Amino acid sequence: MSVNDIDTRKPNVLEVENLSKSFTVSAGSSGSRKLKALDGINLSVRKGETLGLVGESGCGKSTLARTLMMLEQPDSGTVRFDGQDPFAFRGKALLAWRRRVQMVFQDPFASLNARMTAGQIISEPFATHRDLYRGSAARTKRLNELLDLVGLRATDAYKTPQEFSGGQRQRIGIARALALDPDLIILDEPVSALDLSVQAQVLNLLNELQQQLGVSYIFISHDLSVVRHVTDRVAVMYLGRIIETGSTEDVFDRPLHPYTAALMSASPKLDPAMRPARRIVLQGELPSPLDPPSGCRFRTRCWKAEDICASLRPEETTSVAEGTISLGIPTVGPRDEMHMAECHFPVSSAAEAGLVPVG
Amino acid sequence: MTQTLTAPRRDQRTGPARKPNLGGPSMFRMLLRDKFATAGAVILAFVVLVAFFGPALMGELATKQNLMFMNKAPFNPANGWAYILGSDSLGRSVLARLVVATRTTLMVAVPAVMVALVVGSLWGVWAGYHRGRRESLSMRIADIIMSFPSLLLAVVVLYVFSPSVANIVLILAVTRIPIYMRTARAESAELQSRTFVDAARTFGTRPNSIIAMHVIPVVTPTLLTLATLEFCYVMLAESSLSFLGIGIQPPDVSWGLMVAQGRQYLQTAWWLSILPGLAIVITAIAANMLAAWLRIATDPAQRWRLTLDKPARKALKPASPKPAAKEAK
Amino acid sequence: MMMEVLESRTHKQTTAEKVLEVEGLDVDIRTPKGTVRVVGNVSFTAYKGQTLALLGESGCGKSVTAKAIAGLLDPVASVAGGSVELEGADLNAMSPRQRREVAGPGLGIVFQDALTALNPVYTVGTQLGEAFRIHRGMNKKQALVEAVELMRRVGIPEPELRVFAYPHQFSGGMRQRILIAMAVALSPRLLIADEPTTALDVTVQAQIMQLLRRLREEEDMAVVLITHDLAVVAEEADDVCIMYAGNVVERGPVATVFSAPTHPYTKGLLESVPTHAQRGDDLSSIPGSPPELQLIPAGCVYQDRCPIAAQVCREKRPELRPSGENQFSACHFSETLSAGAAPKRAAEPVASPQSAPTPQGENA
Amino acid sequence: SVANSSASNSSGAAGAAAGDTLRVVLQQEPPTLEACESNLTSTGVVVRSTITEPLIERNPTTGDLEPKLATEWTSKDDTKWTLKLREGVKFHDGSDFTAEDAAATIDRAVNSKLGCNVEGYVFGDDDLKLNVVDAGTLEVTAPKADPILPLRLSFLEVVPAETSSTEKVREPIGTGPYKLDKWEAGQSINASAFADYWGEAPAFPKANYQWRSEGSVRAAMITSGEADIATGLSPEDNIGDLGVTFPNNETVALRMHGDTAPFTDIRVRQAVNYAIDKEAIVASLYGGRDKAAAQLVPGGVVGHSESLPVWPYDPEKAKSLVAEAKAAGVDTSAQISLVVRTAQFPKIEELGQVLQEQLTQAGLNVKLKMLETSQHLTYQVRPFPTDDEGAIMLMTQHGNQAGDAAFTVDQYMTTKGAQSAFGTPELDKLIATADAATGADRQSAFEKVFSYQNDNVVQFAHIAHQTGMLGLAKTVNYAPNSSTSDELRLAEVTPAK
Amino acid sequence: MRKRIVSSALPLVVVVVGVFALARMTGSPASLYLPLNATDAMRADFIAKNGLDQPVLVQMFDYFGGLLRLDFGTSLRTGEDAAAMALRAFPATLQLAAMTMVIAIVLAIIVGSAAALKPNGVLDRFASFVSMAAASIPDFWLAIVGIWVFAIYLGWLPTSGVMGAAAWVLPVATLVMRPFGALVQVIRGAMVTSLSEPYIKLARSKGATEYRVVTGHALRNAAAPALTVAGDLTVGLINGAVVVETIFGWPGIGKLMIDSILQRDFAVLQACVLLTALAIFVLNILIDLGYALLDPRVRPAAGARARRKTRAVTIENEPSEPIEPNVPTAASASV
Ligand SMILES: Nc1ncnc2c1ncn2[C@@H]1O[C@H](COP(=O)(O)OP(=O)(O)OP(=O)(O)O)[C@@H](O)[C@H]1O
Ligand SMILES: Nc1ncnc2c1ncn2[C@@H]1O[C@H](COP(=O)(O)OP(=O)(O)OP(=O)(O)O)[C@@H](O)[C@H]1O
Ligand SMILES: [Mg+2]
Ligand SMILES: [Mg+2]
Ligand code: NI
Repeated sequence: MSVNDIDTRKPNVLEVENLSKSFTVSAGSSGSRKLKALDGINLSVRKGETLGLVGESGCGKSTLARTLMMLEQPDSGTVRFDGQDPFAFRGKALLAWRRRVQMVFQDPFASLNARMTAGQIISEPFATHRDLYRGSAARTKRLNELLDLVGLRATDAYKTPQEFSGGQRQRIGIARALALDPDLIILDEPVSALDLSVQAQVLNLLNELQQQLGVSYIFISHDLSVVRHVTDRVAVMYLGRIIETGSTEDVFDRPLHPYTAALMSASPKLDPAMRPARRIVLQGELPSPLDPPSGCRFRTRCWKAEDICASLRPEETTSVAEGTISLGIPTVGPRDEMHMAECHFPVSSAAEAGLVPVG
Repeated sequence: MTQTLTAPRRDQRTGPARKPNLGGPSMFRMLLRDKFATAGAVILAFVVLVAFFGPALMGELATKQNLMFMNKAPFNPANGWAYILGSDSLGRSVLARLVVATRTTLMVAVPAVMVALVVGSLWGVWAGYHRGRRESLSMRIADIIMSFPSLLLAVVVLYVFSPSVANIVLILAVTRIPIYMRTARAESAELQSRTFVDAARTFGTRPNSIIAMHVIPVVTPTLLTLATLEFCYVMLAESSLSFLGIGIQPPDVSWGLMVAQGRQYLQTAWWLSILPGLAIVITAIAANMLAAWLRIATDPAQRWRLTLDKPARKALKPASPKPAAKEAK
Repeated sequence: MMMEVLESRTHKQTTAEKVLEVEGLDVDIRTPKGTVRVVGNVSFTAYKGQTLALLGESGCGKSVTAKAIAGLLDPVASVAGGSVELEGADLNAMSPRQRREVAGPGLGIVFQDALTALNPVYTVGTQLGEAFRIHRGMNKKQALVEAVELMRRVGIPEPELRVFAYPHQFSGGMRQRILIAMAVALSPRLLIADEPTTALDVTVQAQIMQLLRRLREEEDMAVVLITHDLAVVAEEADDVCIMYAGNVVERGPVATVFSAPTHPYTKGLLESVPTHAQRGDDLSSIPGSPPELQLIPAGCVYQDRCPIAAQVCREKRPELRPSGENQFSACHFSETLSAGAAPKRAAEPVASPQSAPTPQGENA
Repeated sequence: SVANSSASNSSGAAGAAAGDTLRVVLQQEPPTLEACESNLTSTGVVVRSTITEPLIERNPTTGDLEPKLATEWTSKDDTKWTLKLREGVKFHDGSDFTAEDAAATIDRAVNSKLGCNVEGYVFGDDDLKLNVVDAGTLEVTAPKADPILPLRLSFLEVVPAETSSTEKVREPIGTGPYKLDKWEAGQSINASAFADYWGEAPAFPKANYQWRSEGSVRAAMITSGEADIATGLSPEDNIGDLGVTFPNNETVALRMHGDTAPFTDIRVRQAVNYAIDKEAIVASLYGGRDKAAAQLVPGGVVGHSESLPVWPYDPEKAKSLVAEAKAAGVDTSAQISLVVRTAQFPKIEELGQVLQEQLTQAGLNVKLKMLETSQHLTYQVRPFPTDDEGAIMLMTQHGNQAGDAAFTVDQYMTTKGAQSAFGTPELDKLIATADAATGADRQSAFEKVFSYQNDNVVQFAHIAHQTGMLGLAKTVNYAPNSSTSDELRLAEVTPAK
Repeated sequence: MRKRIVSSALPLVVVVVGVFALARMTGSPASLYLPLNATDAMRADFIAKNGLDQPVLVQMFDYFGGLLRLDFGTSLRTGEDAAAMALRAFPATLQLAAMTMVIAIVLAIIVGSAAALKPNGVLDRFASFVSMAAASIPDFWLAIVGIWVFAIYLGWLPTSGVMGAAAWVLPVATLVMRPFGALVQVIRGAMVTSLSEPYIKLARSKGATEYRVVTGHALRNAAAPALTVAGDLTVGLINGAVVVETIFGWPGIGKLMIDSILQRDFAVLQACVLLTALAIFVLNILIDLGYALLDPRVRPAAGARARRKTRAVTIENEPSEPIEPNVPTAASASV
């Protein structure tokens, strides 16, 4: 399977439109205010595809994941899973839906209950979905299958999480997510807590599973080299909005949004040859999500910002083939295949993006 | 298929499948590490044994009055073993009464603590898990109980209904519920935001199952520690009730009642109140020692204190089993 | 302007003054399962104006080494051997009082956990000024003035106002800067920075690294940078010291070590970094996971995961010995690796017993 | 506030050490000093004959009536009594005492709606007619012949006519040797000698009352020199030879309610009397100071019979009586509630346990029920609770302050008596005769009543005539008498030597 | 804060209503205040006069109506204004409680901090032994022994009463024991935790002395859990240190309360309870303010082992309770 070959015939598993979510936070003495963690998110995931989600810490990646998992109630917007709105589900239908979407949590230490054994953790979903595997024999069989699938031994089922290494714990988390045969797995920074020497094992495992089972992934990470390696398409988030989407290659090699460019440029490179000659180092901190900047949210840290950025929220800018950039709302083709960004002054070349290596 | 997966090559520890071991050495070994806690455990075990078998052994001795043999001093072998701890103002054996009182005392303290523990904890856990309005309401109820003069409650209930053991237990339990409730709520509110609870939610697990599976096992050690401490409090509270004349009623006898009744003889027959007082203090200290240990033993961040192989001073000397590093040098 | 364009760092080859010299450092930790040596026989040197990177996976003993140098080990841990010399003075031989005097002006440390290392109940100004009050006997006001200056130096906007803010009112990146400011307050000769950017994302990481670099150049400090990010090491450090399970496995100038690793672990690490090859391809990974410290086998610490492990590796722990120019490696077969034979994982090593799982009992 | 008051009081305490203040420590704070409530022990002990005075006073030792604010009292028909009042008496507010005041006092206590305790206790429901003849003469007319009306009047403490007759007054104005200075609620009552007192000036110019509920603390205050007189002590309080005992007029008895099995049978009631080892109780629990009792009134009270025998301790007889009753079909295993009031007198809990044990030995099923005052009262006074499981046996402590058995038997022995569980028509008749009798006839008539109760009714099992104990510091002289616990006359206290 | 004030005022009302109802369950006061041989008519009269013949709800309505006019009713026992009686007794209790808590807190901080420096060391063991013993001795017993030893045997102190500073020693010493014991445990625990936090290492890395580390950095962070427990203990003392007040003749509210219960003096009881509940209400607010003073994060997240990142703003989904630092305590409210 290759990066550029997006199979357009495969149906969408998940479609998210205009999703918003805000939290009420008490801001010291001044009472409580709304924090817009998600502000009009649009995205879609195809069957068997991996969508990468990158962005600064606190930009809302986890909130998006949690909202998709119905751990948070969105303020507005729609979520369609195979065309249906999961938030409307109740009772049996809800349970059935829960079975199809699963999540692997960021922290392999916190997401496993230290007082349970690996076996108990992995078969925990069966206790709720009793009809899935009837009888303890069937469950044990399935448990062993799962352990095998993620590369653990049957005897590991009796160990507690603290007896496992980080990579093995993450495998337990993955096995638990697989227990119900989901169609979509949301992976919230699945490897960020892992050692480099183990990270590759988990990434390989995920890859294998996708090829075998055809599941879709939403892969959240801030490690760009990992994202580049595992995803088909990437969405870049900044302060609760997706500011750029496109195929992995497009986004990484030909970023449109200055923020994406800065992100790509700032990530350290192991190979001196890959190191950009001129590196963009952003100044300033991520603005408070409590009062995001007007107009373009990135303008406070953007080196290309002009007056218009403060007053007008940019439209989506699409990059069509051959590197030309067209402004305005895309007119042709389904949007999720496009490479687009929200910017008044998109970056025009790799050199401007600070991506041209020294050598 | 699966062969292509990169399986972990080998596990660090191999061995047959074994039952889960919650990490580290067993509780029993950790108990032995702490001499004070061991002593506490032995004392408590002794108290419990006395409560179980003592009254049967003592038979009539505890109630047999002898008005001509009043207030005899203790530790006088001439009076016979039954009076080794002296006799009381009605000529009864203090030893026998202490033994019989052990049972009553525990029969008040243990159920009172248990009831408060179970009710308060479950309620608190429930409130903390759901947060929001349920939590606020529960905490207000706890506030009410706390700011209600507990003595008033005791007096009213014990007057309206008789001061029977059951009523005393009820009162002591009700007034102590908020203590557990607050603790359980705080822990549970923190736990419900943990990732493994979120994970359980994503399977569609119902709140009550999550509470039972993920919250209660975690809060139990804290609450048990608390309960051990509360045990002392309840014994003291019972003696205060006796002081006010609404505690355990004669001919029943509890340590608290013995202290309260013996107080007027403090100067003429000190043993009447000092001995049961000592029984309370020793039991309380024993329970506290055990609680202190339990608190450490169940706290993963502190547990190492109980499990170290050598005291700190010796560690600076050449360390014990030397890893191969030095040899290779 | 908002954007700052920097020259990528080129490695200086100056033979500078030694600031820190660690020799054969051993640290023991008492654990429920017995005393374990979490740091064994670690030696390295940091030079003035240069950065030494301590690289290794989580739990390999980087932080413990740093704390041992700073004399801030947890109560369960203790230095069991070796020497730590700061500009010629043996830190381990010092009295607590002398150590306190060194702490600050001699040695500054940035702790790993920026988000909790600041005392939540005091303003950052108070905390920044504390060092001046302790070592320079300043009063509150003077210390505050210094604090403002420090904050300005680490690039916190409006420092006059923000000295009165509390740690929770700062973002992670800012807190990390405050910690760095605190560590460099008294212009120490040595700065130890323990994973100063792990909790942060790349754009902030770049800012922090830039700051560290600037400070090092301004003050001409020796910096010990602890990290597990290969790329950061590659970009920031002059020398690198790679640790595995409490032992130094390879040491040398970054450029040499990364281009010609002479230890199979270094090699494995470098290979498992996702390169921009084909999406969907398997990454090469090091099988297994790091050993638990209680169960470190006799012989080579890396033997269980090493593709070229031989009988000798099970019997004898390799010493750190020269494997190239300024380069040291603790592998029995470092010559083979440095000769460029570069045995890939599948390649046939010298008398390799195959990488099949070996039952634990054999070595323990 | 306490801090302030303790500052201001510390000088008072220092003065006390100098010896001009008589310091008394009581068991409890008087709820009020209202004169018409002075038959409440806690009020009377402060008020009576110290702050206020009655018209006529009964000598607690001889039992004779003696003049106080009235110098003479006469009656021809025992119905209309004429009192001659003392002249030259002044109230603490400086006004003169006249017949108006005496009349107002009686009117206020007996005829008004004030609900004074003394009204119910000493006078019946009937009102008295009052006629002020002149400033020094008062006529009091009872609705029917009342030979002991002067004795009744001795309970009334005289207050000025201006005193409100619709509200009770917490701090009375009297004619007594001491006048009230300051009542610091919760802490102390201070009084000082009244300069214009008609009689002899008291030895101590100042007096100070405090209260501590723990006996041992009161005793400790005497020992440590913080107080001169402490009331209500018991031997265990370790007061040593500073404790002075005195017969206090109180008698302890068990009242058996004959309406429920097993007390329906007189043999069971007799068995109770036989089963109790009164002599042992008196000797061991009460250190031999109390006297085993055979009747409800102690010596010195009109009607007390010296010759009436105390029931002997005979456990065997008790057992056989119970067995007989059982054979006769009485349910002797029915539960008996022994109702006892907590902390009513020293060692009451021990006494309860001893009684329970001894009655159990006799084959009865006794359950000890310790109650607080309010609940105990519901058992003590008619109408009695009926919902109690089993029969009721009430421990009662009766004090006859008046010195006449009429005050006892009317209440405790008549069929309808407020504190009588049952009676017989014959006994009622005997009591009516005794009430009307005078002189020596009166004495023998009451003796007859008591012996009839012991032989034929057996409502009571008498236990002991009690003694009180007073702590007296070495610095003071005082001879307690049988009424000391009800009226502690400070004027009778003198410095030692 | 305003929300907190409103929500803590609710218990105030409930407590008063509860006491009102409960008190009336203990039976009519008529027999206590009427002569023994009072007639039925007199009883009925008495009951009607005091409004006890009405349904409890009506009585309650009247009572609250009275409260609005600041009429708290009159004491049956003394005929005084009930509020006056309660207000007279309350300062005595309050002063005793304040004194006790101040001493207990100061002592507990010293002992608890010293013990925490070397967990499980000799000093720690000794401190925990002493504090446990202190917390588990029956107070009345201690009081009587104290009088015996210090007032009679040694003659150093007055036995009882409120006269002079010396009179405070024994009651305060008796009362201090339990709070002291409980607080030592709490402070020790919190200090152990606090001393192992990273910021302590940071302070040491600046060359701070041990004294500075303990008093400057650890103590302030350990204060929040201690504050919770101290609050509970103070509530216990405010609600009346009945036993100690009884023994030492301390004219406090606890004694007044128990007396008015025994005497069925409802108005006084209600006034007392209203007053203590009000004091507890104020205390709770003060404690909240104390938290804010101690911890700039206002909401005490200190105790919650926040694994997640501390967020720049305090998070509040719905108006929920703050997660208070939880600390097992030996004893708080006293009977
Ligand atoms: N429960 C909540 N209540 C209030 N605010 C919240 C809550 N959860 C998240 N936020 C806020 O929403 C924003 C997005 O948080 P989120 O955790 O989704 O970020 P993220 O992109 O996952 O960051 P990271 O990379 O650090 O995991 C943050 O500003 C955060 O403070
Ligand atoms: N206080 C302690 N008690 C017990 N074990 C400890 C303690 N501190 C460190 N260790 C152990 O010592 C080993 C080395 O820890 P260290 O913190 O130095 O790792 P590290 O290399 O800094 O890892 P990371 O990259 O995760 O920070 C680990 O196995 C750790 O578990
Ligand atoms: Mg996240
Ligand atoms: Mg570390
Ligand atoms: Ni890649």
